[in-house]
Amino acid sequence: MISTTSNRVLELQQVGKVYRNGTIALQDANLAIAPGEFVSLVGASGCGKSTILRLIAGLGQPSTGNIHWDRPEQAQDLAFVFQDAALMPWATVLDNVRLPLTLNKTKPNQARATAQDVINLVGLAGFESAYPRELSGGMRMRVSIARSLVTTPQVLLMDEPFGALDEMTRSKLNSDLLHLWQQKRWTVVFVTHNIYEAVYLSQRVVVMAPRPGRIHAEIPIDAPYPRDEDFRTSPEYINHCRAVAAQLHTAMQDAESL
Amino acid sequence: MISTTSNRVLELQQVGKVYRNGTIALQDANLAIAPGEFVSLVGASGCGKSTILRLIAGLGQPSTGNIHWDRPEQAQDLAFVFQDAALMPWATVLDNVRLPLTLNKTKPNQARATAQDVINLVGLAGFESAYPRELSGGMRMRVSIARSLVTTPQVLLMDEPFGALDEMTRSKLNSDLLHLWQQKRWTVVFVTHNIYEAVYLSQRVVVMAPRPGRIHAEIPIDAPYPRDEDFRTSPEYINHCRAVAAQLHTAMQDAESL
Amino acid sequence: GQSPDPAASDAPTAKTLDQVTYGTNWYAQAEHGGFYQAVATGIYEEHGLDVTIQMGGPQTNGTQLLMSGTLDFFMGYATDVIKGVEEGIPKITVAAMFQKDPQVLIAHPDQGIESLADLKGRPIYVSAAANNTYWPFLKSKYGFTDDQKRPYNFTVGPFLADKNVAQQGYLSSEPLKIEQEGGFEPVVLLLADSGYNPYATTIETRREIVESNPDLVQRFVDASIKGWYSYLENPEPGNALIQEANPEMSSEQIAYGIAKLKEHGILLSGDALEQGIGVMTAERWQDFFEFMVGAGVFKADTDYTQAFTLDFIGKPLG
Amino acid sequence: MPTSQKTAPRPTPTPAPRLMQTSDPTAWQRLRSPEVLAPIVVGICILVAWELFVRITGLPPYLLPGPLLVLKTLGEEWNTLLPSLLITLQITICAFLAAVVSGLFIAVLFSQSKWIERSFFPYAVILQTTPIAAIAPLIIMWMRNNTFGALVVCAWIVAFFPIVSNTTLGLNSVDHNLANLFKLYNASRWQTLWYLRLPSALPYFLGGLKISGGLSLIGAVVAEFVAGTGGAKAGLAYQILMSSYNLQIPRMFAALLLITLSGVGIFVLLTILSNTLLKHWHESAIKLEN
Amino acid sequence: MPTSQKTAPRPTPTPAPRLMQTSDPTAWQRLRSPEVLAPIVVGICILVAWELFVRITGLPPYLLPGPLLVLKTLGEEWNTLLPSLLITLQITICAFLAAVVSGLFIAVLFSQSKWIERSFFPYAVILQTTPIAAIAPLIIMWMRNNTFGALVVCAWIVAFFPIVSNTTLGLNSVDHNLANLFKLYNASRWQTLWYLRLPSALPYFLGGLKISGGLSLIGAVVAEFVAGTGGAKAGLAYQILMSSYNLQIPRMFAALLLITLSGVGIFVLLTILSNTLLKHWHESAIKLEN
Ligand SMILES: Nc1ncnc2c1ncn2[C@@H]1O[C@H](COP(=O)(O)OP(=O)(O)OP(=O)(O)O)[C@@H](O)[C@H]1O
Ligand SMILES: Nc1ncnc2c1ncn2[C@@H]1O[C@H](COP(=O)(O)OP(=O)(O)OP(=O)(O)O)[C@@H](O)[C@H]1O
Ligand SMILES: [Mg+2]
Ligand SMILES: [Mg+2]
Repeated sequence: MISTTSNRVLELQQVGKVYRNGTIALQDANLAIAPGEFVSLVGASGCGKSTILRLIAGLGQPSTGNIHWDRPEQAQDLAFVFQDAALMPWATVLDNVRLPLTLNKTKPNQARATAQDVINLVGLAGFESAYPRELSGGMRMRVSIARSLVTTPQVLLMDEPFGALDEMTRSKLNSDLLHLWQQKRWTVVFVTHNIYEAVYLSQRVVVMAPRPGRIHAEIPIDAPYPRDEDFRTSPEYINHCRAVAAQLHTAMQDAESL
Repeated sequence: MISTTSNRVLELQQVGKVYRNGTIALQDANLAIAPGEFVSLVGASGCGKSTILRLIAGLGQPSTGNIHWDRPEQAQDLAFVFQDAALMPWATVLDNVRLPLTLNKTKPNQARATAQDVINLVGLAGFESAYPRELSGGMRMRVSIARSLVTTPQVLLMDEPFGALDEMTRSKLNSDLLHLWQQKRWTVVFVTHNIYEAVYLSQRVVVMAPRPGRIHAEIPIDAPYPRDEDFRTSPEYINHCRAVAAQLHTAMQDAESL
Repeated sequence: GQSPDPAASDAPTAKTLDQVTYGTNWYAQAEHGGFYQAVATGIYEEHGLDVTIQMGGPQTNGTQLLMSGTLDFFMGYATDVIKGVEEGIPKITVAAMFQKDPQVLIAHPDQGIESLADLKGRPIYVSAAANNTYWPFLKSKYGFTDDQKRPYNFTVGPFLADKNVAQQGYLSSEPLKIEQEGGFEPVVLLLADSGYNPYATTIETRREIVESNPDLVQRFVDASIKGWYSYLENPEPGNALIQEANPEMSSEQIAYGIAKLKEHGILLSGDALEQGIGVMTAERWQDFFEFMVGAGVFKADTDYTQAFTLDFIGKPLG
Repeated sequence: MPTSQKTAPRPTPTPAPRLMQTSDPTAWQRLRSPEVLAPIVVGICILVAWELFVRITGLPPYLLPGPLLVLKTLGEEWNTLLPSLLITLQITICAFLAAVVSGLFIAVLFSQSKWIERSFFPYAVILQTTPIAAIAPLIIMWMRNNTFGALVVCAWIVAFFPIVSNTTLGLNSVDHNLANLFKLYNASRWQTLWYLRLPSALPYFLGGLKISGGLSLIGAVVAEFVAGTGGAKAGLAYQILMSSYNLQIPRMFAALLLITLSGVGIFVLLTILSNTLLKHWHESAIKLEN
Repeated sequence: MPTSQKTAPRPTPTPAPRLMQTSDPTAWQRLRSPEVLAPIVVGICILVAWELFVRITGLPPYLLPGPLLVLKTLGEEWNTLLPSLLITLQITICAFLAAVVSGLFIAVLFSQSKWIERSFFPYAVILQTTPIAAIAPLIIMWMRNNTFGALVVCAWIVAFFPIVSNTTLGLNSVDHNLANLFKLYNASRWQTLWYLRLPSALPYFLGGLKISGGLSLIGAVVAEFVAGTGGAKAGLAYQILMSSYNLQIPRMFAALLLITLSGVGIFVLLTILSNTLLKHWHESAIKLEN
């Protein structure tokens, strides 16, 4: 474990989650996240990744165990990219993106400028006044990403943010995200299905096992930052990816044998 | 071109699409698809992939050009996996999956059995009576995939069906899909952001360029079927992937230089 | 309407008129003529009163308006005030303008109908209010039954459309409309001629006013009676006010109404011939009460004498 | 190469992921649950405040009777008021059912084509904005000796429009993706209606029902005001009118109370219906769960 | 290695992707557009059928006048009917605005806590189900010399409930994902209300307006029936009553026609408002586009 109890933003302690209909989405999950850490969650579809993120964000209570925040005020300072874009259909791209700034009462001028910056970042310049229904699926997701980047939160939770994007946009946004992360020292918890992405981005990859969802393994990725495109072709990178894939494999087999 | 005019299911002839708000989503697209062909579309986010699928499906009219079906009745016999799951929130998984059978008046018993088969195929056995809101993002997408596989259409249109799935589920479904395709001789038009997936699955990869959306290149993948996991590690496969990546790259650069 | 200030009412001067509101039971018409006349000709003013006449309507509830102080005097009816006694409502009749209730039943001619008894068994359009006024009278005296009732909405069209039916009416209004629209003279049967004898178009007020300010009541009664005499003589000023309040009231209609009031002695008949307009007698109240007890409208042990006072009538007009 | 890996201990096998049963409260527990108690407490508070108001201001009962007096009167007059209540409820229910069926039918018709909707929707408003009092004589004439029928027609007119309006809105609020899906599978008009449009419209339709439920009740009352004949088959409106003519104001309030309680009852029933039908999927009926 | 590649010719450069202008029809073109013509044609057909019916059956005008006669009468009586119409419309508009403001306010209050909603919503029904005729004297008493005020209060009571009911439904139909988003960003109650709940409720609210628009009109008419005004400040209800007593049925129908037309007008205005507010995003107002 990288984080010790004295050096963590938050810690999941024996967290379990049972939904009202009886589905056991998560069982006995233990996970500590250090300040400024970049952690990825990978795992089969339906293994509880989104559930963990939502619990961390305080959207819903764990059924068992608890989530301990080192400084409770940090639990209030989050950004979240939901798995589906979750845009307000009645608001333009610009209004959707600047929503967090509107909510924290940033001055309109400044909010507009900041929002415009992140809109440019995700490549949606020119679509500021479009409504969500006029956007393609990937563009909608990018609006959602832009919205999460418009503030500077303590903890950034991202649920498959780049799943709907083409490889090029995706790797551009990957580097942009890493860049921002290094610059702003966010703590990032990142869900992805893309092992390469997980390894490329994070300091630690958490592999989850399904049915019931639980944490199967944690794999530290101890390559230094900044990581550039060369890293993506390095044998070290390939090895890490293989290790994650292997753990994913055993996690799934475990589940099937249960 | 693989398909000749005498051997095709449908052909897009100089097709353009301008949405009501003035966005030029597609310009002068020409594309012929042969019977039983597996064609993938790749391209930047927002370059008109979904638009092409929708036009093929007859959901909306091209603004210019036209879509020629060899046998017009085939235009009526389609299945479509939308980019978002598009499930009926008031219906259970089972009811959502068997909807196409309900609509074509299949006998209830048979419909139920067929639906159960595809539900098992996508790994959702046990969730038949769950409602969409009780499912994870990936599970919802799998319901949508199951729904498209429950009938045996002439043409199957899939818009990033596996984007929200983990690598393992994805590659399982990849092989399942190929299997079904070979068995039933569907014509498949498949949108994906995953170059590897596109190359692995299809006979031809169509690369699109953005702003305005148009067809940039067509790359035949002339490896024989059945393709197994070994194919994924063959140098031939890697080369095809490189070629697609390169074309994608120039397509994007073209667009930026415009 | 404001309750009069007792100090001012003792010695009325031209400047300090008592504000009084009188509520009628309907839109302005000839049957209200005396009151409008008293306003128009300044009779009320001579009696130190500044009277506002507030029209009633089909669904206004005058008693509640009177008791809540919105009205000071209200155009009442004999059954209503006795019901008030039964319910412990302290209102009281101080004068009765109409010796005869102008309530009529109307039938088509050449249907062989000459008296109320002939209407037995026929469908009759009656309003809901009839259920505790003349309908029990008809039931008990002529054996009418409830299944004859059809809901009357104060329009004569349905009557005209069906020769077989009869309807209720007001002596001074519906017969004229039927003549005008139907082109025939209907059979008009005045209930008062058949023994139905409640006082109508009365002046009611709160008991508390009678006790605390009898002078005000006396002045209002006197002036109203004078108004009626004046109206029967020359209705022009009153009519002008009526038509102002109710522009849809035609002059022809008013003239017909006045003619009928006179022809049937609605104001001036019986006791009024000797004692003048407004008069009431204890005997007649008793007579009416007892008959309606028989018809099941009132409880026999009701102290109906609480419903009226003879203190303000039958005197020389001040 | 990954240097250190930590693998969590394998969990004790669980037979199936969907095991735990959420306990279903019994009807009795539900009755004592705060959801039921809260409105009752509020109701009692209102009644107490009303009683106090009447006592403190000394308002005489013929202006505004206190709730105790009204309840007492209700008890005394129960034998005459109950049959009237039943008749009013009969009319209400008939009118309501007629409004539901016809409203749904018209809304479905409207949803079949923008043309039909555009051409006829404005005229549906006419039914809503015509004063019943004015056309009651015509209705009474048409229905001749069928007073009950005439009353139902009047009440139906009052209750009809909200259902049409809300349902039409609902039928037009179909998710575009799903509409495309149905188009793609060549769903017939009826199939689209049955499997897509009607379920989509359900929350709006049920909202319309909640409005129309009360309106059919008040429609039944108003209808009787203008078209009722009283007598043995008299409804509550007749009782109100008679109490008002007889100046039995507490009795009138007792009748009003019955109407009001029926209205609240209808509303509660429709709310329960609505929650039952929507509980699996519509945001208005499910609690936010994460 | 890919064997054959076909690269499409580079397109002629287009300056910007969003260029083409969809032409906006002028107001005049819109007036002649089929959307406006269709209902008018239907209206004319109805009138013709009505006229024919009256002529063929030979119904006397005092039972059901034909539309030509009604129009003629309307022309003749215009001078007396117009002022009355204006007064009725005044009451309607005041009552409608009051209903909108209060309905919105109450619905917002309800949406703030399930407790408030559960405790008080059933009692909002009371307003809807109380016959105005029965409580009018109380209202008149409270409003003393303000007849206009009393009329507005009566009409408001009639129009109030649909807005509360529909808006509450809308405020409760917020997308759960968005609700989570707002929770996450620590949005205050007011912010959640303003930026999330109210926009989500808009389609429902506007649906409520369409219902309440007509109801305030009919409420204004009914109010006049129960609160009784005449003379110079008389509204259309008075004209209807008097025409009916005087058996000027064509005149009564002329007044009814005015009410009906006002009702249709209010409905059309609210529909336009609704389409304008929702045209960018809600399914009910946008045509399916692919
Ligand atoms: N209904 C619509 N109205 C207006 N513009 C639209 C509409 N749908 C799509 N567009 C625009 O058309 C363009 C192409 O959209 P399309 O959905 O076809 O993209 P895509 O290739 O599927 O992208 P993605 O990979 O992000 O899904 C985009 O610029 C989008 O903004
Ligand atoms: N609101 C809910 N009610 C009931 N069950 C739920 C709910 N949300 C999720 N689940 C169940 O909990 C389990 C975990 O869901 P979760 O969304 O966390 O999965 P995930 O790991 O994010 O999957 P994916 O990669 O497909 O998004 C799934 O089996 C799902 O069916
Ligand atoms: Mg998820
Ligand atoms: Mg797309």
